[in-house]
Amino acid sequence: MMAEIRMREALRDAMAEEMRRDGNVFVMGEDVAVFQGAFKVTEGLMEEFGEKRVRDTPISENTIVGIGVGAAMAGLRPIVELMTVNFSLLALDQIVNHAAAIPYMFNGNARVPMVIRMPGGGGHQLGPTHSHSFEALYLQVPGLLVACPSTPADAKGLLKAAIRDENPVIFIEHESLYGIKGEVSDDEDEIVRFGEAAVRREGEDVTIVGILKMAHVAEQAAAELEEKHGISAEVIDPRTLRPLDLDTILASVRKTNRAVIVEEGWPHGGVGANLSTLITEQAFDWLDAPVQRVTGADVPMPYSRRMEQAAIPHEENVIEAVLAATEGAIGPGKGGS
Amino acid sequence: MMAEIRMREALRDAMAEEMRRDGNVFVMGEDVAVFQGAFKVTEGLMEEFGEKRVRDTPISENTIVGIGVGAAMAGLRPIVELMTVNFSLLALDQIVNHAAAIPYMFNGNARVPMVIRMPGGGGHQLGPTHSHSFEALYLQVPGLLVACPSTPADAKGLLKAAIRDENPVIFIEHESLYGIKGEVSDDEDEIVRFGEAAVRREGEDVTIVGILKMAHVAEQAAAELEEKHGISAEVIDPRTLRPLDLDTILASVRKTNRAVIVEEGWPHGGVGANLSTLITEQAFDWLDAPVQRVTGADVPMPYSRRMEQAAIPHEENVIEAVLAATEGAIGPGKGGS
Amino acid sequence: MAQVPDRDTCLELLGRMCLIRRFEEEAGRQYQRAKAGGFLHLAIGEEATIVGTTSVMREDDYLIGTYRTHGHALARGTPADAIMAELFGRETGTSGGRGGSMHIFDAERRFMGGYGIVGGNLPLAAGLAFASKYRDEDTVTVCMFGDGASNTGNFGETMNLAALWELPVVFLVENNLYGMGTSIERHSAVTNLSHKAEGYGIEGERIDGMDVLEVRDRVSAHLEEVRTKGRPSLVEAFTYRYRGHSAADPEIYRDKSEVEEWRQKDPIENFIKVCVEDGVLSEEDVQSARDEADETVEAAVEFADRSPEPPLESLYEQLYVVGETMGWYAVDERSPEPHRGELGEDAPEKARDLAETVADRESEIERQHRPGVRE
Amino acid sequence: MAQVPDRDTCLELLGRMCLIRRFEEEAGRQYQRAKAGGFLHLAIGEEATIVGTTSVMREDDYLIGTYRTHGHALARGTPADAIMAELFGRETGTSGGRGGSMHIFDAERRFMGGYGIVGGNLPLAAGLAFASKYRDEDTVTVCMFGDGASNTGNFGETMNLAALWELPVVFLVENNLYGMGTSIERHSAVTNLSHKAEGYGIEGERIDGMDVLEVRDRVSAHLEEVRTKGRPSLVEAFTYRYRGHSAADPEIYRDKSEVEEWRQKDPIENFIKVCVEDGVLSEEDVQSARDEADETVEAAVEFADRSPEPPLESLYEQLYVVGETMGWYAVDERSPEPHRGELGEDAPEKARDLAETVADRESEIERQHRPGVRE
Ligand SMILES: Cc1ncc(C[n+]2csc(CCOP(=O)(O)OP(=O)(O)O)c2C)c(N)n1
Ligand SMILES: Cc1ncc(C[n+]2csc(CCOP(=O)(O)OP(=O)(O)O)c2C)c(N)n1
Ligand SMILES: [Mg+2]
Ligand SMILES: [Mg+2]
Repeated sequence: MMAEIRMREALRDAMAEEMRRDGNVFVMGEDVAVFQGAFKVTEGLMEEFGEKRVRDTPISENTIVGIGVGAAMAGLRPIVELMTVNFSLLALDQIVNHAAAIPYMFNGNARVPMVIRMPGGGGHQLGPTHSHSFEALYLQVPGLLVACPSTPADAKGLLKAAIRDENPVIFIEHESLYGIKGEVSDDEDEIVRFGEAAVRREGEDVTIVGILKMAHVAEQAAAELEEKHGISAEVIDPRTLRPLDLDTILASVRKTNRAVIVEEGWPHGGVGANLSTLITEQAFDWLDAPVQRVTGADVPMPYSRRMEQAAIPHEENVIEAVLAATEGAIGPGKGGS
Repeated sequence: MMAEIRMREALRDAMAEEMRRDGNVFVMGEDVAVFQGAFKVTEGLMEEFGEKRVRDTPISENTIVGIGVGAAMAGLRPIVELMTVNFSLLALDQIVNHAAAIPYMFNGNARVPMVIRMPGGGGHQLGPTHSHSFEALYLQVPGLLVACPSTPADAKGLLKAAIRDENPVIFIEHESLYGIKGEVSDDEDEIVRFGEAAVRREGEDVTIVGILKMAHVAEQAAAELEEKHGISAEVIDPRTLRPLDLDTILASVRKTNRAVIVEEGWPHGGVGANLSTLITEQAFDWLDAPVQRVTGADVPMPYSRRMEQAAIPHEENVIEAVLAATEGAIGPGKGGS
Repeated sequence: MAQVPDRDTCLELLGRMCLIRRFEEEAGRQYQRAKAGGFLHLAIGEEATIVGTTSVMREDDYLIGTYRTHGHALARGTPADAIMAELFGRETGTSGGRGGSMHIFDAERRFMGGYGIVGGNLPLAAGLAFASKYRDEDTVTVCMFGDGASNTGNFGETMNLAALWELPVVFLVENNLYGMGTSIERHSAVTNLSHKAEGYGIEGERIDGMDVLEVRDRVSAHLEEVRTKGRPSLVEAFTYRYRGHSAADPEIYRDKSEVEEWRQKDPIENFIKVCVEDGVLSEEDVQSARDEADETVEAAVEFADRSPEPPLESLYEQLYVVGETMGWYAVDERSPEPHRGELGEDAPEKARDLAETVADRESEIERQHRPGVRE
Repeated sequence: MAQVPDRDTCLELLGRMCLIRRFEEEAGRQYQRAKAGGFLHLAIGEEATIVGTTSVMREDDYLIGTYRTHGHALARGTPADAIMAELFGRETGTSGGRGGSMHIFDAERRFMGGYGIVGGNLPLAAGLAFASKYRDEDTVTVCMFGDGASNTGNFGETMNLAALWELPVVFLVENNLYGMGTSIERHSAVTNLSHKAEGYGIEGERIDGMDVLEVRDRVSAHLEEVRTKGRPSLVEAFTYRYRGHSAADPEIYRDKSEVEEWRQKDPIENFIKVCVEDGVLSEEDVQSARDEADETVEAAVEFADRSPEPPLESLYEQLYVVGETMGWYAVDERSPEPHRGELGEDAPEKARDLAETVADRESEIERQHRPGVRE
C-alpha cells in the first residue's frame, strides 16, 4: 500500500516502525519529546513510546552524541537528533574521533550501530550560523555512512535501513523538504539500501546530479531544459554519499558525455568537487566538456532575503551550467561513446 | 642574512619577532608555557615574554579558541595553539560558527585577527585518534585563511604574515616536519604572502602538487622520476589553500598537460579532489590524462607500523600515479598546447 | 526591596523598558507580515533583567548576549532604527542585513553581539575580559545567556578558565525556566543555577529578574566587586518570557495559567506602580514614556521600510580584509565562470550577476512548502 | 585506615599491582627499543587507584578509561600477552594492532576501552550506564579520567546529564596533579576536584589513591550507593605518576624532590609493609608475587614478539559491517586504480598491493628527522 504523506511524517513513521520492531531503538535529542521536535519530526513518538524511549536532552551536543555511542557499544540502537547540522560542529569530536573510529580502532570488537539525524540547509533567512550544508564535511570521514534523502519515500526507506544498519550513520535532512509530499510505502519491511542511487529522470544529453533540495532543483531544471532548450537531461540523486553509487552516475555520464553537479554547500572541497573528480577520473575519455558544478556561494549565509537567495543555487544556475557544458566542447573531439 | 634552522625554530622565531614588534600579540594553548610546547615549538617564549603573554591553558579547546576570538574582537592578536589538529574538532564550533562567521555576519564591524596553529599528520604510530589530516576540512570554510607550510622559510614567512593579517588563519603544521632544516631569512620584515604558490622544481612532462610533508614526497618522487624514468616533473607547493594560487598551478598544467596531486588526508572530498576539479574545470582542454590523486587510505589511521606506512602516501605511489598519467593518454589526442 | 532612585533614573529605566516592550511587540507584528524573516526571539517579560543590568554598566564595559538581544542593544543605546532595519534585512541594519535578528551588533556602544549558537558567547566574553585585563583596563564584561546554555560544554570550560585567570566578567543567566520547549527541571540537574559554577570557584547569587531595581542593585554590586577584585561572578536572574521561544512556537510545554501568573509580576507594570506610589513619577510621566516608545518604534519601522536592501553585488564583501599579507581571494567557483583565482582580484560584478539571476524569485519548493520551522 | 582483608584478597591485590608495575616498566623498556611505537603513557605510581577500584567491581560492571590504561585492562583480567601485543602492533593485540597503547579494549571483560581524546570517554561512560538502566540491569559503570580532563566541556555536560538522568556511574578522577606538564593549580580554578561536580548535583569524595585498601573501601561504598540509589557519584583519588607524562617527557615542570616524596607513599611498598606487619602475608608471598609478575611480563614480551603483524591486506577490514542495509563500500580511491565503486565489492588485494610497495620503508624525511614528539 502507498499513501501520500509528508517527508516529516515519513521520517516519523520510519522511527515508529523500527521502535515497534526493536525494543533497543530509542530516540534522544533536544526538544524531541515534549516539544515533539523543533521541526515536528518526532511528533507523537513520546505519546506512543513513553519518555524512556523518547528523551529530551539538555543542550550538550557532544555528550548527547557520546551517550549514543556508548549506548550503541552496549547494544542499544540510538537515534540521536541534533537540532540542526549547524550544532553538529559541537559534536564533531564524538562523531569523528569516537563513533567513526571506534569500530576500526578496536578491530571490530566494538560496533556503533547508531543514527545521527540532523536537518540542514538554507533558504529561511536563518543567517550565518544556522544555514550550513555539511554533507561535504561528513562524506570525508571513513567509518561513517552518510545519507541525504530528497523524497518522503527515500527518507523513510533510508532511515529504516540506517536504524537497522550496524554502522554509525549521519542522516542529513533538509529543512525545506520536511513539508513536501510523496507516495510512501507502508510495507514495514521495505527499506532503501545504502549505496544505490536513484535515476529520477532519464535523458541523453547531460547528466545532472543533485542532492537534498538540489535534487528537486535539478529535476525542475531538467524539465525546463527539455521544454525551452530541447536538451534531454538525465537526473540522478545519489541518495547516499557514503557509500556512493558511482557506478550509476558513471553509466549515465558514459551515455551523456556531460555532467553537472548541484549542491547547496560551499564550493571549495564540496560534494561537487568530489563527484567531479571521481567522474573525471573514471570517465575522462567519455567527457565532452569539463564537469560543471553549481554550488552555494562561498560565504557564510547572509540573512537578507534576496541576498540569501542569491547565495543558493536555483534552476537558472543549473540551466546556465548545462548550457555551458553542452556548448562548451571546444577543440578537437573527445574519445568514448 | 640566512641561517639554517629547523622548522620548529623558524616558527618560534616568527612568533618571537612578531611579539617584539607588537605588544598585542600573545600566545596561548595547552602546555605552551612551562612545558614549552608539546612539540617544543614555543621553546623560550615564556622566558622572554613572561606568563602574561605566553599562557598555559586547561584542556578546553572550544573555549581556548573562543577566548582568542573574543580577545581578537577587542583588538588583541592572539596566537592560539591547539596541541594537534585532532583536538581541533572540539573547537570547530568556535572556528566555523564564530571566528570565520563573525566578520561577515557583523558586516565588517568586527574583525577576528587571530592565528590558530595546529600540527597534524600521521607517521608516528599515534593511531586512529591522533593522526588526522584536516586540511580538506578547513579549506571548505569561507572566512578562514588556511596555511600549510612545508619548509622552515615558508613556516616563518607565512606565520609572520598570518599574525599580521586581519583575518582568522588556520595554520597547519606537520608533526614530521618540525625537525627538518632549511635556510631561513632573519630579516624581520620578510613575510610570505598568502595565496602565492612556490614552484619547487621546474619540469615539462607533469605537474605534481603536494602539501605539507607530501610536498617533500613529491620532490623526492620528481628526482627519482628524472633519474630512473627520464620524466621531467614540475613540483608545486601551494603553501596556502585559502586563498589558493590556482594561477600558478594552471600555468604549469597548461605547460605539462598532466597533473598529480599528493596529500596525506582521506581521499573522499580531499584537497586532491578539490584541486583536481579546479584544474579540470580551468584546463580541461590542456589535459592529456585525468588528474591523478595520491592520498592517504580511506581508514582511521591504524597504529601498527607497517600498516600505518601502508596508509600514508610515499614516493612509490606518486611515481606510480605519474606513470599512469603520462602513459594513460588513450584515445584520440586532446586539444591545447 | 531596593530603594527607588531619583527621577531621571526612573524615567530612564521606564523609558528603556517601554521601548523594549514596544519594539518587541512591533517586531512580532512585522514578522507576521513577513517584513522580518528567519527566527524571531522576543524578550517580552525580561525587560527588567536587561535594563536593570545595562543601567549600571559603564559605557566602556562590554555586553554580549544571545539570539534574543534586540532589547540588549536597545538598552545599550543602539538606535531602534538600526535594529529594526537589521530585522528587515536592510543595509542600514546593525549588521548590514547580513546577521538578522539573532546577530545584532554595535561595537560603538560596546554591545559585542548577539550569537545564534547557544553557549557560543561564553568563551567570547572571557576573551573580551581577557583583553581588558591584558591592557590593564578596568572595564568589565557582562555576559548574558540562558538557563539552557548552562548545560553546554562551554559553560564549564569558560567558568573554570575565567576563575583560573581571574577575568573580569559578570556571567548573568537569564533564567526564564525554559530552554526552548524544555523546562529547567527537565534539562538541568541543579535548578538553582546560582550554584552551578561553584565547582569552578565562582560564587553565584539568585536575584529577582522581574524587579528592575533589585537587578540594578545587585548587578551593580557584582560589577563593583568584579571590577575591583578582578574575579568573575555569576548572577542568576529569575525571569520569564511571555511569548513563545520564537515566533512559531505552539507552546504545548506550558500552561497558559503559568504565563498568566508571571504576568502578574510584570517588570514594567510593577515598576510603574512603585514609582507612582513613591511619587517620583506621575501618571503623565508614564504615559509620555509609553508614547515616546510608540513613536520611536513607529519611526524605526518607517526607517527600516525605506532603507535599501544591501546591494547584491556586495555578497562577497566583508568576508576578508585584503591587504599586505593577503592580496586577493577567489570570489567564487560557481560554474560556468572561470575561477577568480585566475583573474587574481575580487570581482563584485560576478556576485551581482549571480545574484540578479535569482534574487527576485524563490524556488518552487520553497514557495510551495514553507516548512513549519518552529524554533 | 581500612582493615586488612583476607589472605586471598591481599595476594590478589598485591599480584595485580606488581603485575601492572612490572608491565609498565617493561613497556617503557620495549618502547626504548622501538618495539612499541607512538605515545606511551605509563601508570607507575597509580596502581593502588586502579587495582583498588577494579577489585571491588562486579564482573558485569563496565570500566572505561583514558590513554593510560594498560594497568586498567590488566586489573580487569585482560591477559598481559594481548596488551603487550597491542603495544607491539600485532594481530594478537587487544585491538588487533589497530589501536595501540592508547586504545586498549576488552569487551569480554567489560573493559570498554582506552581513549586518546582527553574527556572523550566521559559521555561514553554515561552511554554505557544509560544502556544498563534502559535494560533494568544493576550494573554500574566506572569511568576513570584525569585531573586535566575535568576541565573539558564534556565534564560539565556529562555530569549534568548523568545526574539529571540518574545514571549509574562512578566517575573516578585519577588526580595525579598534572595534566601533561601543567600542574593542577595552573589548570583548574578549584583544585579539590571532589567538589567540581557539585554545581551539577553530584557529590564527591577525595580519597587517598596511593592506599589500595582505602580505595577498595571507599570505591566499594560508592559502587554500592550508585547501584542501589541509581545516582552517579564522583571520587577523586589523589595519586601520582612517577614517570613523565609519556615516554619522551623531559619533566621540566616538576622537581625531582617532589617525585621522591611521592615515592615514599608507594602504593605497592606500603601495602606490602601493611600486609607483612599484619602477618597476612609473608616475605615469601611478596617475593613470589613479584616473581610471578616478572614471569608473566616476560612471557608477554615473548608472546608479542612472536605474534604476527596484522596482514596488510586487512587494512580496510572492520571499517564497516557489510550486510542487508549496505551491501558494499568503496575500498579506496587512490590513483591510479579504478574506483572500487565500479567493481562494487570490497577488495583486499588492492590494499595489499598498496601496502606492500611501501610498508618496509619509511620516507626519507621520516628517517632523517624523527621529530621530538614529546607528548
Ligand atoms: C548549540 C546549540 N544547540 C541548539 C540550538 C537551538 N536552540 C536555540 S535556542 C535554544 C534554547 C536555549 O535556551 P536558553 O539558553 O534557556 O535561552 P532562552 O531561549 O530561554 O533565552 C535551543 C535549543 C542552538 N541555537 N545552539
Ligand atoms: C582533547 C584533547 N586535548 C589535548 C590532548 C593532549 N593530551 C593528552 S594527555 C593530556 C593531559 C591530560 O591530563 P590528565 O587528564 O590529568 O590525565 P593524565 O595524563 O594525568 O593521566 C593532554 C593535554 C588530548 N589527547 N585530547
Ligand atoms: Mg531559557
Ligand atoms: Mg593528570
